[in-house]
Amino acid sequence: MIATHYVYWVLFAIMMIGLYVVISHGNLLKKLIGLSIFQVGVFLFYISLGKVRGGSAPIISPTVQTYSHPLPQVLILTAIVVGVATLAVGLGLAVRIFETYGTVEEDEVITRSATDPADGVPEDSLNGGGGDAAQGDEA
Amino acid sequence: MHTVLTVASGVLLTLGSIFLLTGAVGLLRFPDFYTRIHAGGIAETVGAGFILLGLLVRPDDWSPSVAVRLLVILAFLVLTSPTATHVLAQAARRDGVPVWEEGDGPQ
Amino acid sequence: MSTEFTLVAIALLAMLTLTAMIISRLRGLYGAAMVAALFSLLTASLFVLMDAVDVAFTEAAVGVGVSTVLVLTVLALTHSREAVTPRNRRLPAVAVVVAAGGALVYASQDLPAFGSADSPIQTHPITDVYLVESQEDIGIPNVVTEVLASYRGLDTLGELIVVFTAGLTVLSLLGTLAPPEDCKPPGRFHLTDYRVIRIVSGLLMPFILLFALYVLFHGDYGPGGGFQAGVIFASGFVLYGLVFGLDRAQQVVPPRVLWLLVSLGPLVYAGVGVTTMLLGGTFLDYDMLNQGHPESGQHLGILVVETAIGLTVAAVMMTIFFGFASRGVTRK
Amino acid sequence: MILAVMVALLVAMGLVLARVYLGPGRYNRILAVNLFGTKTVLFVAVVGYVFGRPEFLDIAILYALVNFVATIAVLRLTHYDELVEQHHEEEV
Amino acid sequence: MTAQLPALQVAIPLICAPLCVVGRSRRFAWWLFLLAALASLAISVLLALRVSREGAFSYQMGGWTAPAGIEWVVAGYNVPILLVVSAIAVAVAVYGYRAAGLELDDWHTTLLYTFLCLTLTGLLGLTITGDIFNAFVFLEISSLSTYALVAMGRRRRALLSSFRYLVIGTVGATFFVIGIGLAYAVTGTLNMADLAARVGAAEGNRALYAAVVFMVVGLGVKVALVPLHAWLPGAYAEAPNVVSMFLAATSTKVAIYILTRVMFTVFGTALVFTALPTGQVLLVLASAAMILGSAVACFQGDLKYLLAWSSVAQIGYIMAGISLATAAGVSAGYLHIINHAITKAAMFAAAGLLLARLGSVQLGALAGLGRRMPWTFGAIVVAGVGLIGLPPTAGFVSKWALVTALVEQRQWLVIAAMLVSSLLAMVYVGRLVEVAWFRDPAPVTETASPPKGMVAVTWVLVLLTIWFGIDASLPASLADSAAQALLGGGG
Repeated sequence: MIATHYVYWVLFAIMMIGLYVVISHGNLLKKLIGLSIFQVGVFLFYISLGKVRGGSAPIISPTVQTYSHPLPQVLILTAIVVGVATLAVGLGLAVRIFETYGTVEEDEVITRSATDPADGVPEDSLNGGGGDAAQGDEA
Repeated sequence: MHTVLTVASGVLLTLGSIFLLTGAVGLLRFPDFYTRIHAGGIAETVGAGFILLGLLVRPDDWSPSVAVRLLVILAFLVLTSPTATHVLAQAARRDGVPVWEEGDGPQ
Repeated sequence: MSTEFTLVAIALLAMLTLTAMIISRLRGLYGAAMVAALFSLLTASLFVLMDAVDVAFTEAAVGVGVSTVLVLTVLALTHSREAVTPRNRRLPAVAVVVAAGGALVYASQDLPAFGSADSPIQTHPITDVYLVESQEDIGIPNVVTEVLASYRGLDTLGELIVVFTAGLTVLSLLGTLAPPEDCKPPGRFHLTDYRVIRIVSGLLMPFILLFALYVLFHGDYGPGGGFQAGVIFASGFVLYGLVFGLDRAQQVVPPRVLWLLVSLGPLVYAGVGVTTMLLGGTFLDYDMLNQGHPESGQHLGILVVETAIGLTVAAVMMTIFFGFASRGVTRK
Repeated sequence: MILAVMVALLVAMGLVLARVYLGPGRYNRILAVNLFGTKTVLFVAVVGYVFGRPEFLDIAILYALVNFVATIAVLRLTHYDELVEQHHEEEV
Repeated sequence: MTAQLPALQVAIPLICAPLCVVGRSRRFAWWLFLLAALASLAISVLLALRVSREGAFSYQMGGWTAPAGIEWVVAGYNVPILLVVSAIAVAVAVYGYRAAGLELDDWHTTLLYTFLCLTLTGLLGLTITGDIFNAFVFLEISSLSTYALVAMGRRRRALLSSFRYLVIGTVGATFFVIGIGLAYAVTGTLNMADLAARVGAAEGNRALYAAVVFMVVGLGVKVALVPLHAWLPGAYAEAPNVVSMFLAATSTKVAIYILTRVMFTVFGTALVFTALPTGQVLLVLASAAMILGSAVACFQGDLKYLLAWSSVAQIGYIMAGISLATAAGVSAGYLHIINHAITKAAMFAAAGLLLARLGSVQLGALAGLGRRMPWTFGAIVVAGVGLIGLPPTAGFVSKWALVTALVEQRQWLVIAAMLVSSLLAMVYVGRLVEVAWFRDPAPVTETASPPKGMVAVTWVLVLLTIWFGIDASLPASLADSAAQALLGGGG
């Protein structure tokens, strides 16, 4: 069991470390880092499913007989791209949250959101005019 | 010819490994940033060069396309690695990263 | 051979777990981000070890090139230092992790052994379709490229749309195209004191762009393809922008052009699909592109599609980078 | 022989990893990650030989490239403020 | 040409999205979105007719036969969803012509339509695909564009809502991917029909059990089933109103559809409901959702938050029907998907009218306005009756079907939960009535009357809920054929 499944277990452990970071940390950026660890664990899991012992990369060559399975690799190529797209969007949101709230700690954002009477008022500018509001908070 | 190349490749690879290891040990053991960048940067480039050359002269698996790629990597590393460490050191100096002197504890 | 593999794999997996734990424990976000770059390098090595060369190629470009740079940029923008995690968050996290991890370990009892050649995945009939029949139907040595662009071309179109969406979202959030009137980029920030960098970057630029083209067109025979080529191309421009100033990079590729390129990729890709429909096949059936020679039709289709991906990915990556980087300037 | 190189690389990676963890400060970490990148380049190249597909050196080229661009980007982007100030001083 | 319809169903909105960007004009983008929505509606009607004539059929993408290539399937179970999504898209397009401009500048309005096209692409693709990994890709297209749409909200809280949705949604999607991976490891295929055929051979496989759990949890996040609903209220309430209207009516419904598709046609009732206690667990969660959603809705001071929480409860109703795994239950679930989509769209449309006139939907700001705006508040009350589930609205029909299905299975506790939830719904709708008619009018500076198009769309939706309450033959026949297709076995 150990000899044949150790790779899976290590990868599960990595996934769970990532998931733990996502849930337990309040910092938005740390959450995103945790999210990518979680996803990378899953990516590696897929690739490990396609690996054949003694096989080689699925690029056909006359000198090679066994190939690892190409399908998991294709799926993970797609998933990596989706993951980085999500990360970029998340980081964009984090920057805007910082500019409007002056912090990227989730708990602080929530407190400021709850206590600030101005929060019900629409933001005037959609294009980052909120930077001023952030300074107002700190003052 | 074949044996000569194999031996030469072995010697180059061994040298490269030794350089890499010393560089890594230096990076870990040296007391401040500047000494570390010295150990890491120089030993690293030399070690990488030796290993790539060792692979290059290896007679098994030799093919022109592989050789060209190895040379490209070599050229690339020789060009970029010192540049990166140079800029890093300069930025660190300007940023006021402290210099270790005799008698200071490790940072 | 097999023992070598096992030993190296164990060493890499151990280091990978260690880095993951370090990331979760490091308080300083800057350090965490740097270790995350390292994590990504280790992942890519594991991908190579497990024969996923194309994936390793992408992870190299994405993990170190894109993710780390973006995260560090945002860290610099937000001056972020992590506060201490409140204890009340830990318990639910542990509960979820134990439940999910337990389910996974439970599941692993019935997973096929790692690397076995007679697992359901390897014995399924599509394995032969991809590895053997494809050589007659399409005739491209890199099976990953074939599956990616032809057999599962729709997934790849979806992936391109996701990239397109991400580019638009960053634009919508950070709005580089219509920067607010009062904070124009001050311009003319060069790494003036770093003459070495300017010379080396100047030397490298043509090589990088050439390498991008090579990766795009060599994707049929080796690792690589449109996505990777796009990222490399973008990284060339990013380097230019970093060294010679964002404004000069934006003069070379004005936002308006970038904008057009972002939308061009999906249009071309979907256009190929519509063309094949008009020619009588189903969506993305490249056989139709060259009646009588389905094989060369496939080659043409895959080439066009990969180029479309490369265009949009490069444009989106540049958009995202300029979006974040010019934020740094305008905030001042 | 090549296997020995691989082991040496793995050991060196481990040492560099320790430096990334210990820091201190951003410069030590940037340096260590940069050096780790070089080792990955070599590792990928060597794996190609050990497993009989040396033609995949393209990956190593890409690594070397990305490693450089990322180092420059990190230096540049995390020091925007200083660069701005310095530039103004020069103009004055 | 009809053979190409399944591809066109998704390809048209997909192509319209980049065209919106190229056009760079608000007006042009609106026309494109309207075109995409109308074309989708027309195609889905044609597909529905073809399915009712010839039964299910599939479309082989790229000309590759099924397990090797990606297959799209049109059958009784996804036709109603295609119809609902594209019909709501048309309503949103017409409604948005004036509504979007009220909350956003020109540039963001253009982007809004682009993202709406992308969301539509994602939802339709998710509904029509017969390949499980392809489903993940479309799920991510719709999610990513949804995050962007939510972040466009006027208040700064929208950013936090969007971020939370992003994190929770991505974790959910990753769980879904883990589930796919486990199922793939055991069967070696991603095609839903092929998976269904091979799942039977792998009976008692523990990896397969875990695959079911991970997929149900992952999709449960997208469904917003209690306790995975945390993202929903903020996302619906803080988004621009046009977006709230579209999302509340479609996105969770499509997630519920894909969940049922996975449970019934991929893994099969024998595995999901007999070998595992999925049915019981989902029923408990659904009951909890009904009570929690309605109860929290009673305490909301903001109309949009109130509606969002009521969505949590309504999702509970739908899930209760589906987790019975009987023909009557699934049919009732589908019926409620259709009816609730229309009712909630009507509700948010009416809220949009208030936003247009008052600039706020805080309950305090609505005090005593019932007499001054009888048409708007009339719409809210009629749709509210639909949410409670009283005749003569569509909500009554589907709730009645649901109760019948529950009685059949002797699920008395769930019925009790439904009853409690309906009473609570009466409380929150009653509170709206009380505020609007029985309080002293607040001094409000009223702007001009809302655009005619918006009022018309609101009332068309409201009248539709009444029509489906009186003559439910169309939605009922769609729901019945869906239940039949799902439980008839085989993907």
